[in-house]
Amino acid sequence: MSLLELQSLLPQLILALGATAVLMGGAWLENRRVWLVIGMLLALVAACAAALFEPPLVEVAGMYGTSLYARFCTVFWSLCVAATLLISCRYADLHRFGGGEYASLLLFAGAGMSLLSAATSFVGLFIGLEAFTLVLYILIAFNRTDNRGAEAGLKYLVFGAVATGFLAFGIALIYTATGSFHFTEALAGLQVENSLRPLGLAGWAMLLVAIGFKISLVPFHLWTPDVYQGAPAPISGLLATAAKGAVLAAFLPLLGGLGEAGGVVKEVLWLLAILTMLVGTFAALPQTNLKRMLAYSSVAHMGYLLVALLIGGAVGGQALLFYLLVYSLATFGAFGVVTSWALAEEEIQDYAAIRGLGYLHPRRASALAVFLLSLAGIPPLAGFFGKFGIFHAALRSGYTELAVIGVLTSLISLYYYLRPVIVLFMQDRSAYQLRSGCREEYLLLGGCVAAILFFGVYPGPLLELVALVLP
Amino acid sequence: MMATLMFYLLGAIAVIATLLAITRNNPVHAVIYLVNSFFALALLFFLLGAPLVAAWEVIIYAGAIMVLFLFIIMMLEIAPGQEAGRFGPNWLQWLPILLLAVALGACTLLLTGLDPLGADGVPRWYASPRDFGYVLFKEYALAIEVVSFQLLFAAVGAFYVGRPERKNKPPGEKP
Amino acid sequence: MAETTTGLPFLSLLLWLPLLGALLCLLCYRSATVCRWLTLGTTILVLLVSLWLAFAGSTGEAGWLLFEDRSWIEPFGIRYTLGLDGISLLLILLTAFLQVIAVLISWDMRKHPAFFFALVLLLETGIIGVFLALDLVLFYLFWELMLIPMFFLIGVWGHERRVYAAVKFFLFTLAGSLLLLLAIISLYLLHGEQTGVYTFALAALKQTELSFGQELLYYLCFMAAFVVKVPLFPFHSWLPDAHTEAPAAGSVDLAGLLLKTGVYGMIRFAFPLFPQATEKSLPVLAGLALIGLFYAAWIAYLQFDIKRIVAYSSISHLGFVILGLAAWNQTAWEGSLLLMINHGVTTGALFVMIAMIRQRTGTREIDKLGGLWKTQPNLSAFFLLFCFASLGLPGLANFAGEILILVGVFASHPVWGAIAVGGVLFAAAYMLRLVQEVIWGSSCEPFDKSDLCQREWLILIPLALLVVLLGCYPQPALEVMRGPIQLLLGGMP
Amino acid sequence: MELLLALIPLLPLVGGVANACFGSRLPRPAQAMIASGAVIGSFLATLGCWPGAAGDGIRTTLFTWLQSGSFTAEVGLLFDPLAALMALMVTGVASLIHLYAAGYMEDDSDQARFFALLNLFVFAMLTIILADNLLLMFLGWEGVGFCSYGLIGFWYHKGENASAGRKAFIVTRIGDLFFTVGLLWLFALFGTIGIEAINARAAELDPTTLTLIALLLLGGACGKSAQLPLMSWLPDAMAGPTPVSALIHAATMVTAGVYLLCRLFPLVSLSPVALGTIACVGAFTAFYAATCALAQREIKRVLAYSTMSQVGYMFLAVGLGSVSAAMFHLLTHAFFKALLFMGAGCLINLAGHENDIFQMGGMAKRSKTVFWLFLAGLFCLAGAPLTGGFFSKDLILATAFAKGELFFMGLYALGVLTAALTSLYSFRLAYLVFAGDFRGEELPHELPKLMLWTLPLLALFGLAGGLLNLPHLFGGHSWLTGWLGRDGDLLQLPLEMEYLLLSVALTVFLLGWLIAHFRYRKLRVSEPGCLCGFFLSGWRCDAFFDRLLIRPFRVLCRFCWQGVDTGLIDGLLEGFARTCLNWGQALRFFADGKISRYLQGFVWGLLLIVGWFLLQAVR
Amino acid sequence: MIVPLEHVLILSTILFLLGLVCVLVRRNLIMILIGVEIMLNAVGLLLVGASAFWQQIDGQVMVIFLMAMTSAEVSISLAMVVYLNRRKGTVDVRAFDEMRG
Repeated sequence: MSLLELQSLLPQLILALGATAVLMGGAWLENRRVWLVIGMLLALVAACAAALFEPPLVEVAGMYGTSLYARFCTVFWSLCVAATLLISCRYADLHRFGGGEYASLLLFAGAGMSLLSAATSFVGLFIGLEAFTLVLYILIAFNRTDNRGAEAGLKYLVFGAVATGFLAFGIALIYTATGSFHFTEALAGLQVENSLRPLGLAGWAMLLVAIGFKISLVPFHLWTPDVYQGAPAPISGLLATAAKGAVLAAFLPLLGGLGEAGGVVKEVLWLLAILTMLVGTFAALPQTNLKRMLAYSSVAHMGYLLVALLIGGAVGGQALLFYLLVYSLATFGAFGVVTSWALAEEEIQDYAAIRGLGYLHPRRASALAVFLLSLAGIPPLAGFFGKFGIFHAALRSGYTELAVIGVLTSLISLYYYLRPVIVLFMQDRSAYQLRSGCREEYLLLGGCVAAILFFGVYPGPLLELVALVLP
Repeated sequence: MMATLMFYLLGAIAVIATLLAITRNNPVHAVIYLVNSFFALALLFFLLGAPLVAAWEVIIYAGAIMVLFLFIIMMLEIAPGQEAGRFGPNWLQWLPILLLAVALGACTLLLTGLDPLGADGVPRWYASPRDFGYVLFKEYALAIEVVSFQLLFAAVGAFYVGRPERKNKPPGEKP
Repeated sequence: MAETTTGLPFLSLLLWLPLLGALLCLLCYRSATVCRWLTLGTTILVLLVSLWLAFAGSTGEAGWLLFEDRSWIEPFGIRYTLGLDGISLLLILLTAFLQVIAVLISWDMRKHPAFFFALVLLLETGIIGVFLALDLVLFYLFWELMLIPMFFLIGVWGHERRVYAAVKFFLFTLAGSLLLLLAIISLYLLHGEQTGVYTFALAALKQTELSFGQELLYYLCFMAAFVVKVPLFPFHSWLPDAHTEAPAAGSVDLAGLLLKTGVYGMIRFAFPLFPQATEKSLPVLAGLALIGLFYAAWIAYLQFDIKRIVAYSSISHLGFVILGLAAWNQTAWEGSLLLMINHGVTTGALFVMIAMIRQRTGTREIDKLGGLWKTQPNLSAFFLLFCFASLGLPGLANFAGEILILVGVFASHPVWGAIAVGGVLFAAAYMLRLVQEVIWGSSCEPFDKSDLCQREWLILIPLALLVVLLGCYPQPALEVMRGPIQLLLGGMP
Repeated sequence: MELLLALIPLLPLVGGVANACFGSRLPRPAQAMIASGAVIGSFLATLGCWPGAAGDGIRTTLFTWLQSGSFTAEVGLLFDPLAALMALMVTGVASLIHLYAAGYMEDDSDQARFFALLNLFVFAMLTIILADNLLLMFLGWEGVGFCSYGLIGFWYHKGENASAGRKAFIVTRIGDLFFTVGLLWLFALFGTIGIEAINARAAELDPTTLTLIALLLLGGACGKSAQLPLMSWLPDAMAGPTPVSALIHAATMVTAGVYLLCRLFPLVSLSPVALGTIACVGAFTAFYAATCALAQREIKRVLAYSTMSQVGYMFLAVGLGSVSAAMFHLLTHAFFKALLFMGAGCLINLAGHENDIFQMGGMAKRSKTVFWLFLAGLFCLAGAPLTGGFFSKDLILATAFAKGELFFMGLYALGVLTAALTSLYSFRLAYLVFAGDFRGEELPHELPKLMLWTLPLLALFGLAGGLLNLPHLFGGHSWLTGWLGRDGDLLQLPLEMEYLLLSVALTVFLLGWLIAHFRYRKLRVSEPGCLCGFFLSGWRCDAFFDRLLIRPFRVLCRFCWQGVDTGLIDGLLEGFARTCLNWGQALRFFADGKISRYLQGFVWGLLLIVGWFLLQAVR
Repeated sequence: MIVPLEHVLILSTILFLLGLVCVLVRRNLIMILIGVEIMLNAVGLLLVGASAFWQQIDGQVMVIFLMAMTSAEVSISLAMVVYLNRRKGTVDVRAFDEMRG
């Protein structure tokens, strides 16, 4: 455990130690706002560190890489955490969150994610994944004033635990097949000539189940809507964006490393992608609850991402990361809007409740419209170029059928993305009175909208950056 | 030879104990049986050359975790038989499991059919605590750090969740 | 490609002016008056600029009056390429003009005026963009950009079944355009593999070698988008609802402009890119056009909602246009484009008038209307004029286009031509029914007896003048579009 | 000269536009003055141009209307003898009628619209006459249609007036379709639509094409001139104000068809089949209309049917190949029919806006002048010897006779029979209106002077119209035939033949008179018999067309609308949408909130993957 | 050698499946958690066996981490159990299906 290693893991260190510090401090000074802000600053610092500080080592302890890719991911997750803290300012007050705990848990989740996406060995992957999953159990049930939070927590817990079991078993099998945890050797287990290939395959099957749970692929997605609905809105946002993104980001190089041997895995992914796109889209159609709809839509989007994931390579990776970014912006923004609408006693989620409120809260309503249309992939919003990239990649690498299905689903998806917009702007007022937003919320939402519009008309630089960081 | 025999014996014990554990109606009994199966497992570990792990198995699992379970069960005074139709009403939920069993069985059969390992199965091999400790703290120090953090925050979470509701605070007011 | 931009970027100016206006509108959303004048000012400015272009434009490279080309999204090889030729010039003039009308007709918009006017302006940007873009992705961008404002215009300010109509419109058009997107991308990839140059530039993609099968596939995908927008016979079902439920300005833009973008897409992109497929498909196109021509007219004859009558009439007229394109000769094409312009003006005028009538009588039910001449002679006179223009009375707008189409079609396919002539009769049938039920007959006692107010005179007089002018002396328009059409037809069947 | 020529159509146009735009703001006299002034002006202009008409006339081109590829349509005027003659007649009659109308519409609130439309009509009519290419002619062709639409439905408060106008427009438009197709075809063949060019090159065509084109043109002509089978609009058109009936549905518009055929006669004449058809159409229409006229009760309807019948004669003449005869009858008919209509207007006024002849009677007492003038008109119509009508009609019949073949003999016979009927219904009208004493109770409205002044002139022309083309027999020298340069039309009949024909005509005339005298001297009010009813309803044609065309059409429309559009297409789409939603609903069933079910989802997924891998591994 | 690796594999698979069965069919939250524990132990067995097979220590180390992780998880889970029991008064998972659709 040399100093160099610590230096190389500076951002994660900042996050984790910062988390501890905030925790300690929170015990003494019970001012919520302060700790949230401090936490946010720490996350930002971590992001800057990851972006600017050149790590001395390429790989730490044979578990975590410090490639550009890893650093990029770290920046991304740290920013997500910062955003979550920012959007939570008012929300935390309303629901009397313990400021210290909340901030510190989020920070540690950030650390876990960045470790996960930086993992170069199964041990590291396992630990990183578990690190932030554990924290999320708590964060989901963090709102101790309503039963739904508890139920959501329970559901996530049970499935998380089972998924952990599968993950561990998968790792164990792969280890049995290859005798190493490190990706580069472990992947050998799938080589066709390897006589232990069946073991490796079984291991991959278990792994895929675990991933399927984490990024909620069909048929492992059933928990998603319930958990998103029950969890505090900011946490739902984090779950839908960073928590999934980290896993995807971790598996992108892993699959890439498979090379030829990954053929079989890719076939399964192909199947899962189709299933996920279709089921996610259709299940979202009849939803009348904003958060559930977003949950199912995130399932569908995972389908698109899966397409990019299984294409892999430069094209697929570029499409994946770009899509992940714009998808996260939009989804997080949407949950942010829900957050800032929330009342003390309940979150406003049902369409019936937000009927015709678009003109009462024009800024947030139109922001939501922008987010949803971006998710639908309507130009000139960033979502369009995301989809564009995915279809482009799919066609380029001969997955025409996936592209076609993607097109069909995104057409159908338009219906459920338009519904909230219709409800907000085209129906007469409901009796509800939403909470007026606060500065932080406007700051964040404005930021998301601006980013979506900017990347919608000028995605060039981002695409180049993404291409640059790819492993 | 002796060891081989032990292996199968302990394996049988573990399986039977587990089987009993998961079928118990009363959680307390279940835990007790599970402790048995864990002891058997611990011995298996020892047999497979992992004395340290075996020790920890006993200490952490059988000792700590199971006791914790027991403690919670007591605390919540979950009466036995509270769980009506505990094996579920429909055979449908068994179907996937059976199929899964078949599938995994097929996997292993396939494996044995291929018999990639041939003669050299699990050898007699012994990881002394020293080597173990060496590897653990040389190569996996970082992991240990992370895991320790993890435990810390798990504790925090457990505390936060388990702590009783703070009454007499109107919503929205800053503590 | 070199950064070839002739002088000031007038095209970009033309393109982004409305957007600017929209943003300003949103900024000062508190005062409706400011928004109104701001919007009116912007649209008039756009009109002036486009008029200026009409006179100042000089044929530059490859027959473009004006041309702009900037690098935009390098990783995908997407460029910001705009080009103006006679055809787009005419259509842009029409756009600018109708937008002014649209703003005037919705002058006293009570419901969220800022939002409304901003959307109208945004729509204008979208439409102009479609008419200017020469990079396929850029084109697609504007193509979709038109949807959102229109969706809101229909959905928020529309009539009874507005939401249904809005969603139907959005889904329908998007269904078509997504196929277009797929086709664009795969064409781009194909071209890239052949030449190694990955670009979306129209000029470059024309050079792609395609087997007939591929051509047909891509062609169908392209047409899917355009045919829905036009709309051609079996794909028209969104239009009556959208037109009927949209507010006045919305209907004017839909009928006057959005439909034209479909035809424009065909002649600018689908036909030049896939000549063989086009050649094979012309008979089908003509057949559908003919069917639609009669079918829509027949349906229009029975409608009870006067807006629906006009809506179906525009399906019928667009059938004429497509027929002209399918005839594939100079005269027919000139006729088609002319008819597009004329139809834009007349139908726009009709929707405007219907809005005025609705304002006074509070209904669009044909049974509840009647005898308007007694109370509003001037209004009725204009209505009569536009109706007869729409049914193709010689000397008024539509006839000029229709006769040219007929001449062209008859020259190449006498039978089609002979059949198409029949359409004129049914046009007379439903239009006269409309006139009869609305302005003749016994009076329906409108609650507002006032005849045209000054603003309405201001709206109607230019329209009427244009209708007569285009009917009696369309030569200038024809001469402007002549060259480009020759270019487009050149080297094709 | 060219300028003057251009003025002929332009003056009415200007007048019309002026009235349309500013009429309602002008004082009433001013409106009338503008309108009449414009028309009189163009009459004078025509007179001014007259000298130039001789030979192959004068032509001028104002500007290019449409030019695309090889298709060029210019706004060009051609003033040759035929056009000149027609133009003079139209402008002349129109001026008189405008004056008359100034009186007639005195107390109408909406005078401006009336005069605007009337002027525009004259403009359109003159465009037909003077156009040097078919497209411009078509502009006029449709223009008159529009104006007559507006004028028939002028009193729009009564729904049926408006629908009469609509009927007129649509029925004539059916004819226009044929015209359009013919036009397109001609262009496709010759690459030009110039009338002279077409006439010059007509001979190049092969007979079938020629016949077809000629028939198409005939179709167009039938529409405008209310010939079989497109005749049913004319009687209803009488809903319009009387001057309108006089101008449009007697003197000018209905003769446009004849004019068209004469204009393109060089082309038409090349196809004997077409000529035969034209002749038949004419003869039968003449007969049909005459029979209908026998039973009508409304004075104007009688006149309408008589018009139809007379135009039938003109068609017959064209069919016989004698343009001059056609034009001759056209002119005389224009004069006396205008006279009759305007007289009828006066009578209706006198009878207190009562136009049922069974309610009239004894009108002679109410106004002597009107009586004599109207009688003069009737004599011309009935073909009383030495009146204009006599000569023109006789010329046509003679021509038919002179052809000698059986077919033409048949036509001749039909023509003679029709002549008998004509005089019969003319005198029926005379007796019913003038004989006896007044049967209604309304008091007479006094007549504006302006209305009366105009009649004598027309009466004069009508009676003396024969002089235009006085046959040699009466010491004339067929000036009209000469003017039109169609000496071929002159008949070479032996003298006794001529006398025979004359006597036949005379007897026929007297026969009709006598029958009328005995049948209608004093009215015997009797329930109209079935035959009478059949004639009254115009051979039940309306009902027939309604069953044959209109109802099936409505059914077709309804099928397209509710069957295909809402039923099939929308049905499919809604079905698709609903299916998607149902799938969504079905998927909700799995997410029932039960943890165990979710876990099963896990296991199924695992099975899926493991199973797949197993397959792969086995391979 | 002691046993062929397959047998270790089979044994751990059986245990894993038993755990899975427990998770799937039991309704009692605590029993479900116990099922998870069984699964994890099965994994531990496999890891140990594998590390013996490859004669590496990494496997055993992984087992340690697994244990640590598990204990963390268990602590949270049990806290959650207490929390849920306090809210709903039962640990029967069937009681928690408020959110559905």
